[in-house]
Amino acid sequence: MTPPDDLARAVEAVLFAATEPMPAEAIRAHVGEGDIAAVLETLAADYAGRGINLVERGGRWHFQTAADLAHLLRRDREEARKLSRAGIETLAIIAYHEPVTRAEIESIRGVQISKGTLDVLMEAGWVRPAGRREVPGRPLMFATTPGFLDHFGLESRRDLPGIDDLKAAGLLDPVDLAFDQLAVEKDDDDD
Amino acid sequence: MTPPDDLARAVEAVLFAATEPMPAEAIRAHVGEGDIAAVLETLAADYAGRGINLVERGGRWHFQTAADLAHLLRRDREEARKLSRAGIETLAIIAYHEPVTRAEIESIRGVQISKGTLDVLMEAGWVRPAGRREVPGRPLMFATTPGFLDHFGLESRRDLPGIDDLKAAGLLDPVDLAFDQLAVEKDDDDD
Amino acid sequence: MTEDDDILKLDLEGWEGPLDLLLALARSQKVDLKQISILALVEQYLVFIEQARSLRLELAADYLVMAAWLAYLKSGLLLPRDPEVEPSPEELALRLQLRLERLNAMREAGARLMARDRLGRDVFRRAAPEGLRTVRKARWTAEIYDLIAAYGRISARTRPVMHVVHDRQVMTLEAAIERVSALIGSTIEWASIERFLPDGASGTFRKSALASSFLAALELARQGRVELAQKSPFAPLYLRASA
Repeated sequence: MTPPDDLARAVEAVLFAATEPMPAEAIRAHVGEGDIAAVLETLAADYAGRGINLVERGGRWHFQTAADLAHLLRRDREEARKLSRAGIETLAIIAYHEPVTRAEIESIRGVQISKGTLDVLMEAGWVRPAGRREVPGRPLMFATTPGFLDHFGLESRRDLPGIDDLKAAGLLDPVDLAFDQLAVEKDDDDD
Repeated sequence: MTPPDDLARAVEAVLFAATEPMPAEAIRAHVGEGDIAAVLETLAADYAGRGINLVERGGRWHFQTAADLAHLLRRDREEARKLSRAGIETLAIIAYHEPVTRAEIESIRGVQISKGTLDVLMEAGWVRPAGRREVPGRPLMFATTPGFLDHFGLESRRDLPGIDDLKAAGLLDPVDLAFDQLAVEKDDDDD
Repeated sequence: MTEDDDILKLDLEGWEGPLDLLLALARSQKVDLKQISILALVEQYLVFIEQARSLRLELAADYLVMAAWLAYLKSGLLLPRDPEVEPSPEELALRLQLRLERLNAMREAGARLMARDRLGRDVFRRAAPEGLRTVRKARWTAEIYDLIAAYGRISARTRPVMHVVHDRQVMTLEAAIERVSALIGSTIEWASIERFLPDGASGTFRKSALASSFLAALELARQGRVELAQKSPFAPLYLRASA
């Protein structure tokens, strides 16, 4: 990068502080006489390899951040969030019964699902739309994704424990059912 | 000017795109690991002779136009609203004495501060309330902000013009303390 | 009258209080504030106030208070020392000089501050920065156990439930009445209720038999077929056939 002369410094400063891209004449109005065109070319070459570039668009010049660094200007911050109870139950029904329509999910769950619940599951990348059921109204069906298997460490859906396994593990114990029911209803209100 | 490496380019781009001065930690959040401090120093040196400078104010970094080019840029720009004499003196007292109470400001100026004076300084973003002095009445104290350092081009309060001389001359000490000091010296002379 | 005095007079409105005026007068002495003659300063101030009055300019009260205090200081400095008076006039004069120094220091600091290269006046930030954005994204998590347990919960909730009661050995009240009636017929002496229980009865069946036999005894007593005796609460219960 060449050390800038007074004119180059002036052009640099004017373009930096400008609210919008400037044609050479407008720059001249600020910095006075001189070979503005040559200075602009030199500056553009000086900045070419840097994080800031001097570019021309339709006769107007402006500084911008280098295009290949645009991703740095947007910082994604991931925050781990636990799935709600409505979410995990809906996901379980889809996993065990797929492909399954929303109405079927609700009938199995015995509780309506709010709009956001399926959105969250799709945002998480675990559930996808899977065609339409050929019945009146042609409702959308849902199924799990490969991402779902990944996240839960499953080779395939067949690895999900069956009803008998659940019973053996005491997961079908009717104790606390009434309490569960209350909790589910409350959970759905929160969605 | 050294050809920038990837990290320098990234830091350059992020600072260039930022709407606010950025501390090194915030820059790191965008560009990832690396010796950000060293890169900032190198960039600041690289830009020192140019029309754009990289400067640090109160631990935060930003690009700005070189001060000697102000005359080229000032056109079409409204002059910053002029601060009253009371405003300037009050600001100086807060900056050189902070944190300082209203009563202390008034005792130095020998006159009450009108209601609007502190409001104007706070509205400009240069002065902020800074806790209460633990004396009877618990009066509010005032101090300067990072925005104050930004605006007046100070890296830190240590850069306040002449602050070291004023301190050495005891001119930042209250009158009572200075008086006692003189009395002691006088006694010593008499011995 | 010097030119300075004229300016001061015309600018009366602009003073930021008496200390400010004193400082302006002090600086007109054109010496370092440390070397200033307080006596001369007092004189200047009093003359200034006198002039303002003669011009019928309205003076705020604090200017007059300062004038009174300076007049007192002046007389103290001029008259012979009175060692009883504390603080001494010299001390007061020194304090005044220290205050003027401090105000002057801050006034000069303020001027130097204002003369710096100021953002938006002398130096400029980029007018149209692209801006930085932080996009918050939720990373949803759930454990396989949560999934399976959830399905178990749903299944349990929606499965038809059949209630089965365990087969238990009990003695019904009817059976007890029959048994106690049969046995009491041949018992003339008092006999404890335990004697009426089936031989070898144990565990929950014995408890059931005891409870039912007790109720049976009460029922038979009501019918007048049995007499009951008990010494005190929880003492053994005795039965015999009615006479």
